[in-house]
Amino acid sequence: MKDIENRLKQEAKRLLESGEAEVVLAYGRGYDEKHPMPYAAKAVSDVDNIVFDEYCTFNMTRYLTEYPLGTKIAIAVKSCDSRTLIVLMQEEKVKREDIVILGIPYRDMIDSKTGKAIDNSTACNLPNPVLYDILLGDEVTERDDGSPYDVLKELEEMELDVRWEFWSKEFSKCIRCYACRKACPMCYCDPCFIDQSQPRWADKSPSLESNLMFHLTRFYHLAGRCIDCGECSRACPVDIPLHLFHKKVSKECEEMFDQVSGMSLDDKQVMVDFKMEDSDEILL
Amino acid sequence: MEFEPKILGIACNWCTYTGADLAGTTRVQYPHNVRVARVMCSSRVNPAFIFRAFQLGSDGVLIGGCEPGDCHYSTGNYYARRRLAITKKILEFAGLEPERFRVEWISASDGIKFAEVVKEFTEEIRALGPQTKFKVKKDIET
Amino acid sequence: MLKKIGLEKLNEFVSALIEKGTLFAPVKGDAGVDFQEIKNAGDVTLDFYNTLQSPKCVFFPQTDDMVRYRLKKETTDIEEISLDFEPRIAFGIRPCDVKSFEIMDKLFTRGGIVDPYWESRRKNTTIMGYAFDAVDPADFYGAFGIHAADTTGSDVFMVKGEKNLLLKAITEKGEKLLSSVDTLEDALEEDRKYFEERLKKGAELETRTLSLEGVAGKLRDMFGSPYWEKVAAPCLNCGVCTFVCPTCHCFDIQDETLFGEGTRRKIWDSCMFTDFTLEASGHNPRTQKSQRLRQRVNHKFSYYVTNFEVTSCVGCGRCTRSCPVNIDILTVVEEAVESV
Amino acid sequence: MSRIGVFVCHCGMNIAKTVRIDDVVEFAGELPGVVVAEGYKFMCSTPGQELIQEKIKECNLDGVIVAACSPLMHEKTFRKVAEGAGLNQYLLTIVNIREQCSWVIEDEDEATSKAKALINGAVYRTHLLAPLESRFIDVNPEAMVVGGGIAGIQAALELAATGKKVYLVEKSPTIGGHMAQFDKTFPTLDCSACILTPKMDAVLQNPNIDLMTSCEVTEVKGFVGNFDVTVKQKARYVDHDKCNGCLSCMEKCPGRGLSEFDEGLDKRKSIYIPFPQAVPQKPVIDRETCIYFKKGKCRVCEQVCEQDAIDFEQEDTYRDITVGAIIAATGYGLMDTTPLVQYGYGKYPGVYNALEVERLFNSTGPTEGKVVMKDGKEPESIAILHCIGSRDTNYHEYCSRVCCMYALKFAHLFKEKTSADVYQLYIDMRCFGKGYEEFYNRLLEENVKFVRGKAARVTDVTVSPDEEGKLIVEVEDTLSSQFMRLPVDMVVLSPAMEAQADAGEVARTFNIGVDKDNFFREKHPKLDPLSTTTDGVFLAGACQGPKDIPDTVAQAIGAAAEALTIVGKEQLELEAATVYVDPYVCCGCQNCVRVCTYSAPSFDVEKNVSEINEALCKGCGLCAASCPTGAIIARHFTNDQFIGEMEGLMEF
Repeated sequence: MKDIENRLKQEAKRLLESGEAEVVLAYGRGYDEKHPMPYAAKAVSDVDNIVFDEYCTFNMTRYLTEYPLGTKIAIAVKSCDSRTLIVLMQEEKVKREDIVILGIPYRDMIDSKTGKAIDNSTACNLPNPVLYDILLGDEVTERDDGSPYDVLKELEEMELDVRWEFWSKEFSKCIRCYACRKACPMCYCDPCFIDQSQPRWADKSPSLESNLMFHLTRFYHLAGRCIDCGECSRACPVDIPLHLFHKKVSKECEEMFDQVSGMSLDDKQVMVDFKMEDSDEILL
Repeated sequence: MEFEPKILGIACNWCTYTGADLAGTTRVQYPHNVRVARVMCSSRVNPAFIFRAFQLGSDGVLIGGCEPGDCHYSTGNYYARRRLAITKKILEFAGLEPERFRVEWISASDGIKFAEVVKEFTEEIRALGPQTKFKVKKDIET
Repeated sequence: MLKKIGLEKLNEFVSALIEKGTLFAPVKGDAGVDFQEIKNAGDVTLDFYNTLQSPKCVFFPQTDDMVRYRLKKETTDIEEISLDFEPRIAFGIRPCDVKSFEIMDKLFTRGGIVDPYWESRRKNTTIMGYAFDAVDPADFYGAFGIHAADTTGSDVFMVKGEKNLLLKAITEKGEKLLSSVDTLEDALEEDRKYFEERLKKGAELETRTLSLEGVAGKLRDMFGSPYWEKVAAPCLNCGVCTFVCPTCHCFDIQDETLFGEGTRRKIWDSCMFTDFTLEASGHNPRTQKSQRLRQRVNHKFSYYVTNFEVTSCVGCGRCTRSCPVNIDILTVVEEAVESV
Repeated sequence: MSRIGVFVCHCGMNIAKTVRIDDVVEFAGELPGVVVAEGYKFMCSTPGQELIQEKIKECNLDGVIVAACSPLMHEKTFRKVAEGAGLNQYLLTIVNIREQCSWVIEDEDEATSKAKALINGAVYRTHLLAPLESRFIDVNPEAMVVGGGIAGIQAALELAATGKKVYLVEKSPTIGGHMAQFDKTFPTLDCSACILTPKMDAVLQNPNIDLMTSCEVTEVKGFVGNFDVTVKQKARYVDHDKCNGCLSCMEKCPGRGLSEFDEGLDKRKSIYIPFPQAVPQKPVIDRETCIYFKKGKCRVCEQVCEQDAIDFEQEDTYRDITVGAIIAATGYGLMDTTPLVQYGYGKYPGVYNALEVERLFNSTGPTEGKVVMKDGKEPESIAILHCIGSRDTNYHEYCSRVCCMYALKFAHLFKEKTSADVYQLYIDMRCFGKGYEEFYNRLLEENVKFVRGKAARVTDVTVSPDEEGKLIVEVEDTLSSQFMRLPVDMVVLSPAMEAQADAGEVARTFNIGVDKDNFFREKHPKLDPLSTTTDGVFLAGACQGPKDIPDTVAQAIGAAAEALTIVGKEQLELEAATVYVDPYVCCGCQNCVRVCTYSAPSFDVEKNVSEINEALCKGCGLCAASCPTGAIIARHFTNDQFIGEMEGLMEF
């Protein structure tokens, strides 16, 4: 852990000094040890502020789209985060050549809110980044954690009405603070569809129905793009398990279109693509 | 009173809407429950339209497009197929009966199929009963 | 007047309160404890440190209906919503939250221009404050001279002992309420002693703090500082901080119509949102997140001070705890002041 | 709030029969924003149109709803009405209460309530409509006709006669099509070649016609007024620019192939013109049978050619042509009757199909016009079997329309040229054209034996001595309810006319539709029978459905007139319902760029927003649905218009 932090600082310093990167997106100190923060180091003198510990859960790719295209950025990524990078590159929101990817081989981060380890029931939790330029440590060994979709079993096996009870209770809690979409690295739309008045897709006041409209549409917008980093659920102040819905949509996309999101730079998003031989059975 | 389903139909201009016209000109009778809105292509259907339709109290939503390969815009319905498929999965996972959402490819020459689909779908929805899960509850706060 | 009731009889007491008016009290939910309108006495809990959201919803709900209407052929039928509210009771309010009501009063009654939606609820609400005996690292209410067992502003103040809940009437309104509930017993001398001890202990608890001296002016002076960009860098521009805040009071007015019928509503808005100050022309004077964060901080620690001579923050720590990226408003202000 | 007028059409009794018009009018009149609601017998008639225009002016309407028949029927009509009264034509909404209501719902209450719901949807939608401006594009004045049969020839000549440049594209080495194979035409019995070859020659001579034989269209891009067509010139191995048509190569060629023109009944050379009157009179080499191509040695043609026109190295070439309009006249295919084993085609030499018989009659055909069979003998008895593959739910449900008449023609010619007994085995005699019934009556007097029954089987299994050496046609005479065995020498099958085998592929190339039988689909069978769903692509002849020569020629002239409505104009009005991007809302995700078939959207990296080239936009709305923020606004089908319409449809 400390080794990773040191390597991270070392590389950050080198990249900023050499001008290979104008900014290093990593993690910094927060108001206490358990609450680090996303951090953008822009000068060599900032490097000392960089930290890495098990609470650094943030998917730093979230901030990439805030920089103008062409900015040279070095970014620290864990496994899911690297998949986000791949999707953003597929979508041409960032260019491969502008990014120095500092891969962090580390899993089982800790959610500071719950104190629990993040595993593949709340995120993809692959052991190593899928794409990186520099790996800040040795590769983490594979481990049989089962499928990241195993967690869905209970919900999938529920009777339809019971599942509706579950989700309607969850979505009723939503206060529409939009932390989920703002924490999401794929939700770079500004304005979001839900903020618009022509048409107004759903009431601005929270209600089960208007919340559903927002969340279901957002799940659709993330279909085939979500890489299961779990930031939405961690950001949610009222603990709606949004990641479960995202996982389900990802699972369906994988089954129907035979493509796992954020695993290859050559893929095209499944929702802006088609195959003539897609089966009509997917509509049944 | 017996439950009369209210079903929203969205038909592409070139195939399904034309097919429905053919059902009309050939006087094929079918239930009155489907109210059709016309779009130029099934690919115009944004999944959010479907979520919205259920909010507005549709008991079922029926989308009709050209047969794959016959899209007037050549590939629109291939995109529609993927999007509407995932839409259906989303609805189902949220807990809505997936049978309430149906996509059919109905060609311009297939007035009979249009009528058959409407008949079958209406009866299925009738059996399911009113859709209350997504429907916006009018506030009756006093 | 000091009364008491056995904790085992809390339900009975709560039921009695429900009889007296609309009761808002803490309820345990999945994500934590929050204030809700109580229908079942058993829902109420006093086992919590802090609620997720503030109790401002008692006077200023997230959605507040103003007018109902129905579109007709050429006219619109309108029905105004009555503001004759039943008496309300706000139960289990933390001292810092009680303070927030006073801060908000200043805005909603400024210069005699009274917001009827706030005022009509506020004036017939009895506030039952509640003492705490621990501190969370995010808290900093001490900076505003508030302590964990501060009775200021409460009509009734409550202290939970091992077996009893002690209730002291602070105002006439409180006295009236307590004397009207016959499930309460009179407190004994030992109870009185315990109550006083707890008040004292509350005052001794230390939170993080900050000297407010000169803060308003310094913040005003550093309006154009690059500091804001740096400090806002991690900010996601979600609205959590503003929604959980007891003193954030911005709202939007929306007409929500369906099938020709609708309601005009006040709905919480957030200066963190990208469309917050969006003008009809498409122009937005605050397009950068640094501008938005600065607005939130300055509004509380500078502009409000200028207008009302009080900081619009009570140090409850909710925004810090709820922030997905751990931005801490106290640190932001501290570092801002240091940077000048 | 808008000022909307609702006009409800009775359509005589077509709508009024099941939809209570007064009820609907009263309902509409109470809806928010509706200032006038009226019913009228025929809204599309002149008084109906005048009523709408009068109300637009009188009530100062800014939205008009016409509840009548399908928008596919009269939307254009009513748009003109609106425009005529000074209202933007896109402020009109058509509500289909005929095809969607009165014609499909018997119950009055149900039909009426559905009509109300549909009108309510239209009112919500109309509130949100915006006036749109029509767009104009420059039109390429040239036209293309694809297919060089009689339909294509006629269409090309008509267009050329107006001074327009026409590209006539034919996939085989000659124009003429099926008609060139026929001997006589019904019912007048005039010589097919005598009426066709002058037209073929006229094509060749016409300076406005660019004749492109051995060519196929491989790609069509662009849109009405400016189609970019790629045409493949298949290698002929003869340079037609050099060839002077002396045909000495053909004389000397030692290679032999089966004559396509003679339906394989005869042979032709490997370097050949398909038939003596072929246009152009320039040969091509059939690579499959050419000895040089097969064995690497020969090149006799090259030696005899004084023009040096033979070019064994020739390759397929591609040419890009821009035209304003296209006429598809790709014709039909004759059904292969081999799979219908009960009729023994391909098994018994005495079983012929209709086109083969045409060649037997023809003086340029394999028998030089003598009716003799493959064994050289003249048949003594002939059975003509109707409806082979037509009017048969196992094959084609439709009637091929020409078989009855050519069967009569065959019978007449058989009678004229032989002394054979001729049987007609028919289901019904369909003689609907001008002079057709008279021709039938004439044949009834020519000692032709008519048996009302569909032939069940042709067999050589004999059961009696007088059947010996004959083909036996088994049939039930449905007039006498008797099962018959007809011993004959020759059986003539009348196979169905079907869509060309590659019709589906061709339809995709031209982006037009096909019907369930794979014939090209017309836009509307009555209102727009020569147009397709792609503006600027028209249909002529049997590619649209089975038809005879008079109908084909008439349709070809019509299609030429349709094409002229485009290439005759300098500019064309385009549908205004295209999309545009609201740059304030665009998030730069580029989904639109990725999905559009027409390359209408492009991405401006500097501004980080997409832009639409509206000239390329076809208005399908795919990009609008792909846009997560709703930045793409599909005019006339905007998100809020559609959501509004849904709200109205679901209110009651």
